[in-house]
Parts: sequence; C-alpha cells; structure tokens
Amino acid sequence: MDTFEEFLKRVITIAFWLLLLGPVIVLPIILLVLPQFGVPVEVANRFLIALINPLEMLQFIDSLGIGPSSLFFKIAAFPGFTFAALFATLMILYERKLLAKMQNRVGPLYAGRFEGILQPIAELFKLIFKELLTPEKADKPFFWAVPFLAIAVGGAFLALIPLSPEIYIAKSEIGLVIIFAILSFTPLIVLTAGWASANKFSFIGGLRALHQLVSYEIPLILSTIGVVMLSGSLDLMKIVQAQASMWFILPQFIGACVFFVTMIAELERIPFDLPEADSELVAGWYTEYSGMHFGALQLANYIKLYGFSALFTILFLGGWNGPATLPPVAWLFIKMFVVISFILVLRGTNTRIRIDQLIKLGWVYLVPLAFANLFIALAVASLGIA
Amino acid sequence: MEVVDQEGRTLTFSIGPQHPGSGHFRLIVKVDGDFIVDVKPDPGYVHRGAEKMCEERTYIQNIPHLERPVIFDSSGILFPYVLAVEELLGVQAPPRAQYIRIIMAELNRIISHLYWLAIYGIFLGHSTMFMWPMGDRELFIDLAEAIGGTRVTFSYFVPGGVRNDLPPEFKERALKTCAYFEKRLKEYDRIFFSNPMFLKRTQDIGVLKREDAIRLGVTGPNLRASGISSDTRKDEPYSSYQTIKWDIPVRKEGDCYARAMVRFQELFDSMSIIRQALDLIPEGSVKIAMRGQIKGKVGESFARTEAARGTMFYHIISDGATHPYRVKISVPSFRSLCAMPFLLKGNHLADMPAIYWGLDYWPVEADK
Amino acid sequence: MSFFVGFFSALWAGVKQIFKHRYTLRYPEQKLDMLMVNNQKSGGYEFDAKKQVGTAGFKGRHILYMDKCTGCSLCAIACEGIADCIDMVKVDKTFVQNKKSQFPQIDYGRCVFCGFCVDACPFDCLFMTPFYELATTDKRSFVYTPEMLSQYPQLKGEYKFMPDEKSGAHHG
Amino acid sequence: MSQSIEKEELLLSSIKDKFGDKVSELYVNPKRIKILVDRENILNVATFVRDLGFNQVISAGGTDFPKEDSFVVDYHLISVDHEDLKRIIFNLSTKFPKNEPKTPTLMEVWPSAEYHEQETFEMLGIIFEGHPRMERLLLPEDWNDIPPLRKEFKLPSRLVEHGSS
Repeated sequence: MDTFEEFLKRVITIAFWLLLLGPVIVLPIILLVLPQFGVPVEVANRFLIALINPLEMLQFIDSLGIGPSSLFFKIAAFPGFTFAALFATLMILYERKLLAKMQNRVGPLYAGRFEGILQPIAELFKLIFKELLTPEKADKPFFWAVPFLAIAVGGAFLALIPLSPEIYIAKSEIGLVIIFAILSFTPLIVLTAGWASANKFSFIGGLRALHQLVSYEIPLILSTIGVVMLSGSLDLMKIVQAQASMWFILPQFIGACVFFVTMIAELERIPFDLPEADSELVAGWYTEYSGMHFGALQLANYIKLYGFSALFTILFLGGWNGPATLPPVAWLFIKMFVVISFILVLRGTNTRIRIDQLIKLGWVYLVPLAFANLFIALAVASLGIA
Repeated sequence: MEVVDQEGRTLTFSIGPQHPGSGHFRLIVKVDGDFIVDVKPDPGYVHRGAEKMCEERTYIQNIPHLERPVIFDSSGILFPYVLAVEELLGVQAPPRAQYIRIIMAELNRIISHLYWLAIYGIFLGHSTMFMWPMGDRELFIDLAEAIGGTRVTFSYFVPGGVRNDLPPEFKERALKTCAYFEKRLKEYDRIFFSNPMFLKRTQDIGVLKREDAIRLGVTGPNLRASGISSDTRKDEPYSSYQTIKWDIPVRKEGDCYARAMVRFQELFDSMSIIRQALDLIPEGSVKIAMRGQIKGKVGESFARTEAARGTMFYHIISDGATHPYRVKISVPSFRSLCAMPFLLKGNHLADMPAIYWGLDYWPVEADK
Repeated sequence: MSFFVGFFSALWAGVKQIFKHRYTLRYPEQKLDMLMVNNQKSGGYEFDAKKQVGTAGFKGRHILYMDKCTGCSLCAIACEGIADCIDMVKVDKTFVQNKKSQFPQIDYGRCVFCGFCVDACPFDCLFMTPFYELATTDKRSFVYTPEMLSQYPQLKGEYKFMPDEKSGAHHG
Repeated sequence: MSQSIEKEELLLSSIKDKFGDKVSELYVNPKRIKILVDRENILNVATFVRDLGFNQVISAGGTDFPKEDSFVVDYHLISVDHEDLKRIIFNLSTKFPKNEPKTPTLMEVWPSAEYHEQETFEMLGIIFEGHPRMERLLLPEDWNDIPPLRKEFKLPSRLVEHGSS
C-alpha cells in the first residue's frame, strides 16, 4: 500500500512525460488531421505559434471572435462568470479566515505555503473527486437539474451588474427589474431540491426556504423603489451617475437597512439560515447533495453573495464614484469588500432565528419600513436635496 | 399552544441516533407543519450495563468504569460512589482530601458547563459560541490534569481520600486562570447571553413552571431555573462544603434562558468556591492508607452529590465481599427524560435544539 | 432601541477578538510541556507503596524498573477488572529478585491510563512517564514488551516546546 | 458527628401512628430513613409520605436476592423545597417473592418514577401494575435473554476468560 509520496511521484512522472511527448507527437497529428475537417492550414499554423508566444495568442483569439472585447469573453471571463467564480473562491477563503480570527483560532493553514491560500482549490479538487450520490427514491431528473439551475441563476444575475462605466456585460434601461425577475427563480429551485431529494429533512428545509425567499422578495424590491425615484431611472448606470454628489445611503438610510437585511435573508446567511439549520434539519434542502453537486450549490451561493454585494454598493454606496486617484472599478471593489466583510462578520456573532420570527420580521417590520422609505424618498426628491 | 394530532396531517420522523442535533439518542418526533405534536424519547443506544459490570468488579476496579457515563464531569459523578463506599467502610476522608475533592468537583463542573455552553451555541447556530468555550475549557482541563494526571477521566477519587496531593505552586496557577477567565466571561455575556438574537431564541420557550419541575423530577440547574433553590451542596453538605459560602443562583422564569443563565452564574460560583477552598485547605495527609482488597461491611449505603447536570445518586448494597452486591446508579440526565416530552410538545420544530440541549441531557449518562 | 445596542455590542465583542492572540496549539511543531511537572524520577505519576500515596504527574506511558520488579503480578490482578491489558511475560534474562523472571507486558490498545497498576505495585517499580505519543498503524505494535517498557521514552520529530505562557492552551 | 435525629423520629412516628403495623421501620440514621412496606398498601403510604413533603423521587431501583428468593424495590425520596426535610433521603422499599414479580406503580404519586420503573421492569422483569409503557427502554430490540440484572444472568465475557474464578 504505497504512501502519499509515492502516489504523488507517479502523478508527476506521468504529467512530465505527457508534457514532454505531447508537442512532439500530438501536434503533428493535429496538423495532419485539421485540414481534413476543412480548417485552413494557416489557422492551424497560427494556433501552434500562439501556443508558444502569448502575445500572438491574443490576436489569434481576437481573430476567432472570442477576444477581450467580444461578448463571449465578457460573459465567460472578465465581468462575467469565471471572474465571479474566482471571486467566490477568494470569498470562501476570506470568510473562513475572518470567522477563524473572530473565534481565536487560525483557520485553514496547511493548504498552500502561505497561510492556507490554496484551501479553496484544494476543496474544489476534493469535491470533484467525491462520489455523486443520488438517493434511491429521489426524483432523478429534477435532483440532477438543481445544481445547474442554481449556478445558472447566480450567473445570469451577474450579467446585468455593471462594474464600471466601460466594464459591463449588458446595459439595459430596466436593468433592476430584470435582476429581480431572475432572482425570483431561487424559490423554485430550492423547492424542487427539497422535494426531489426524497428526504424528510430536506423537504422541511425546502418549505422553510420557500417561505423565507418568497416573503422577503417584497421588501427587497420595495426598498429599491426609493432609489429609483431619486435617480429617476431603472438603469444601474444612471443610478450610479445620480449618486455622484451624494450617496443614496444618506437620504435612503432606512431603505439601505431594509435592503441589507433582506439581502442576508435571500442569501440564507446566519441570522436567517433557516433552510440549512444544521442543528435540527441536518443540512436543510441540500442534505442529499454530495460531491460536485454540493460544490455547485456552494459556488452558486457565493456568486449570489458577490452579485448582491455589488448590487448593494451600486444602489446605495454610489457604485464606482470616487476620487480619481484610483480607477472606478477599484472603488467599487473597495466598497464591496466593506459590505462583504460586514455580511461575513454577522455570521460570527449571531444565532439563527426561528421561521415564524423571521416571517414576522419580514411582514411586520420590513415592509412598513420600506413603505416609509418611499415617503422619505418623495420628501427628499421634492425638496430637491439629492 | 395546543396542537391536536389530526390524522393525515402529521409527519413522523426521528431526530435519530445519527443526527447532529441529538447525539447518540433518538427522539421520535411527530410534526404537524412546524409544530411538534408528540415526542417519544428512545434512549439506549450507548447502554453499557454499568450496574451489572459493577457487580463483577472490586470497589477500586469500579472507579474507572463509573467515570465513563459523563467523561467531562468525571469527578462530579464519581463523588457519591466514593462517599457511599466510605460509609460502607466506616471511614472518613482526611480534611485536606475533602478540600481537594471540592476543587476537583468544581473544576469539573466548569469544564462540563463550558462543554454544554459550546454545544448550546452551535445548536442555536452561533459558531463563535462553540469555539470560545472549547478554547477556554483547555485552561481548566490543564488545571485538572496537573492534579489528576490525565485530561478527562482522572480516576482521582478513591475510597479513603484522593490518590495524590496537589502539585507544587498549583494555587498561583489556579488563581491566575480564574482571574483571566472572569474577564473572558464578560465577553461571553456580550456576544451570547445578552445578544438579542439569543434572547429571541430562548426567552419563554420550553417554560417549566415550579410545580411541573417538581412533579417531573427535574434536578440541578433545570430545577433552580424554575424558582426552587435546591442544591445538594447546600441541602446535605458533604465533604466540608458547609465551610464554603456562596449563594445558589435561582431564577423564576423556568424557560431556556433561565436555565442558561443559571449555568452561566454557576461558572462564577464555581470559581469563587475554588478560591475559597484554596484558602481554607489545611495541611496533612490526603489518603487513608488501605492495603489490599477493600471489603465493605454487610449492609447498604446511599449518597448523593451535586454533579454539573443535577443530583447524582448511588445506592450500594454489600454482602461483605470485595465486590459490591448491587450498585444502583441514578443519573440526572435520566430524570430529565420525563420532562422532555412535556416541554417539547406544542413548540416549533426550530425550538427543539434550544429546549433539548437546554436540559443538558447527555445520552451516554442516561443510558449508563 | 436596546435591540440595536445589544446587536452591535455583540458584533464588536466578536470583531475585537481578531486582534487578540490565537488559542491554537500547532501540534506537530509545538508540543505541550508535560515533562517534569514536579521533578520526580519518572517525570509522570508515581506512587509510594510505603506511604500509600501518589505524587501528582501526567499519566502517560509506563516505565518499568526491571531491577526492582519481582514478578508478583499484583499489577495484572489490579488491571484485570478495568482493562485487562497487563499480562505477565517470561523474559530470557535472569534476575536475582525475580525467580520466575516474568515481567508485566502492557497492551496500550486496551489501557485506559488510570494508573491503578502503579498504585497496586508494592515494590515501586512501575511508574508513569509524561510520554503520550503512542499512535501506531497496526494494533499488534500496541503491545509493549517489558524491555520496551524499561527504556525511557523520547518525543519524536523536531519540535519546540510550547515556548511560553502566551501561546497554546496555557494562555491567560 | 452525632447529628440530631429527632426530626427523623418525628417523621417516623407520624407514619407509624397513621399506618401502624403495616409499616416496619428498618433504620433511622441522621439524614437517612428506611422503611419496609408490603405491596398492598405501598400506594397510600407513598401518597402520605409525599404529603409529608418528600415531593421528588430521585431513584427507584430493584435488587434480586436469590438466597431469600425475593425481589426488593427501593424508592429514594428527597424533599426539594421543605427547609427542614432537605437533608433527609427517605427510602421506601418493598419486598415480594420472586415467583410473582408484580408491584403497583407509583406513577400517580410521583410522575417522574415512570422511566425508573420502566428501566427496573426491563432490567429485572418486575411488572409495575398500572404503568402505561411496560416495554423495552435501554436494551436492544432483539434482546431475548433473561433480564440482565438478575443474579442468574452471567456476563458472557467473564465466564470465558476466567472459568470459575
């Protein structure tokens, strides 16, 4: 039974031989095979040259139409999904370190040379190699669909959030409405997960999540109407420009608080993580998910956290407005960092609240506050302060 | 909140032996929507037959076994066994040993309460309140380890006294630890006990009124939280507890919050008891020299002490042999089995962890 | 209003801990200094047979002084009801005070480190050392023969003792 | 330390003149009283003792005496709120032959005795009449041996290793 070192030695030797023999054997084969598929020869030549010279790679990709300026690159890479996924993994590490520091412990330490920096990647590999269990009586098609739907909703939600005047994926007049339209999918996904995994705990978790998400969408949307009234448009770009003089958090403080609280409820984080209440419901609606399913759900969760904190900064903290010393994107990320830290710190100092207290908080306190916020916005707009 | 068990509306499931919320113990819960309709506790998953084992072993060989039900309060639950055996032998532990026993029992009470507090935190979703007590517990485990030699099960009390004396300069170290921990407890209070979210989850939930508490046979902190000041250390002072002055924390409400606050206050009291014991401790021997096998006189003896969870009680019948004829062990957690269905019925499912662990029920101890 | 006061004071109590020092004892690199709690010969728990009283010390792996052991197997009898892990084993060397040349062999797969064998030994030849690193990969190597028990154990690997009161579990 | 036992004497005399010869007093020590009652009138003695002030049963256990061919069930009672009774443990015990192991349950008097009696039933096979749940509590479902706390039940592990030692 060989130890871990021997296993590692074998993996490295295999990788070494592949890298050595690959270009010598595989590439000529590609060159012979590609023309048969009608790929012109010089395209294959440019691909080979691009492999060696990164600058050449950029032009090659541009010529194929998936360069940095193309829509595919924007969706797939920078402001879109891959960036959000990387940002999410960084946030997972940041949360675990922050939580550890608050609890007098050290947090992930041994993965990666410097203080556990590679912990998310290590976890990703672990989850990839874990077995994907499907409960025997589960409703298989739906059970398998939920992780992808969750990531789809998380990803789609990002498309409409601009990071700076030039960096955006989709610019539309009614960006805010589309975001909330996408977000209203999450209760559906959660319920199908709860029902499809044929487990009593996840069924109850699914019902609770349904109650929580549905009843918290109303204050979520209501609290942003004040912002829309002040900025006069639904387009996130214009909202940020309207905050050039004064951030909306000042006139709209109540709206900002209501939005912040409902945001935590939407994300199912600690004060409101009823569905995943591990003390009585094992793990809520994602009890039965294992391996990369669970990885996908966690990734979707953190992508939504990234999206929501970006939305909060744009709506209330004046997005990328800031003195010119730093590029606008940097200002957005600094403010987002503060918002994210506050959300993560909440996890360290709060207990979970009960489902009926949660619903009561939502209907009895947040909705009236959101309405009151509308009148404040009306007063502020009529007095012409903002 | 009266919840009636209509046919077809209830969902029965077991918060079972393999569940983060119950430990090695099963609660068969019938739920109607979010309300618990009926609860049937099903203990016995970690039953070791401690009482039958005691009949096969000599008085000394029983000591490591009788610590196993609650390993983090091992001195607390071993105390009455040693007192009962001493009554059988007709001996009395020397005064210094009595004070050392007080110190060990109180150290174990703090360790046990901190373990309870950590699990209570994670049950209510407060992960910081899991990590802090677990970290601070190490302080007191180090102190007890300096005396008892091991970290958890010390096998330190023997009939006739204690096995070894306190290590040198134990007093300074203990006073330093207590001073540090009292500062820490202020932080506990701010982050947990007066945290409004914690109050929402525990106040007037699982209310055990005064006469219900007596009727259902609950003892220890659960009883004191319902307005009855009954503490064995004061009712029937043993091992020179009468020379130590402290007042028992008693609260009227009888809900989960009262139980939590009684235990929180007991942390302070235990530290002040340790300080007083360290001042009052006389010099002298710590153990009556007893060679060879111990034989009890024919007859029986029973003794009770105040363990962390409640009144611990032993009834030993001996027929003059080196083995006890019968050892009846009555543990505090077994008595809170009766109160559990009464408290859980009619509450939300989400209150189950707050009430269940508020009673400080330890499955291994209840199964013995 | 008191809700917000309580909420934010709890928040601040949590955030304040970020700047305090850590509890974690990084085990392989740092180890707790169990040795020599009160400078006895064996460093751990000892029992004086004449005075029938022990001296405080860590109850770790045993140490057997074979020059004093007479093979009376009282320790095996004491352990019989508890963990039944001491067997008397023949040793090829001959000792003057041990005619049957049988010595205790301890199976640490079963031992609970209660120390009653040390109490039972009338010749003060079985004590305990503060050595606690007994983990092995197969159960057979848990059994320590008398010769192995008579060598004083050393902590393995390079480590530095928990340097001072500040770090590790000895804080405060 | 000779403690005054006149409080215990007072209690005993009040029980004696209420029940006369039905109650036989085993011993009265400082802080310990033990009386023996037979099965028929344990119920009213129990209610009387409870009204005296002993409102909690902290332990109810049985013992098997093969030599006298009898079972003994002991109820240990404490008082939780009466100042002068707090230090006393009152032991109410009853003895009955092994061939008809039945005794009335004291659940009406002290509801908390329910699980103690259920455990005694399971461990010794003593049936408590009137007890709602005379069933298995701690032992595994497939336990088909005799009740384990009876003397004739030998622990298998002890027999194998040590023969007849």
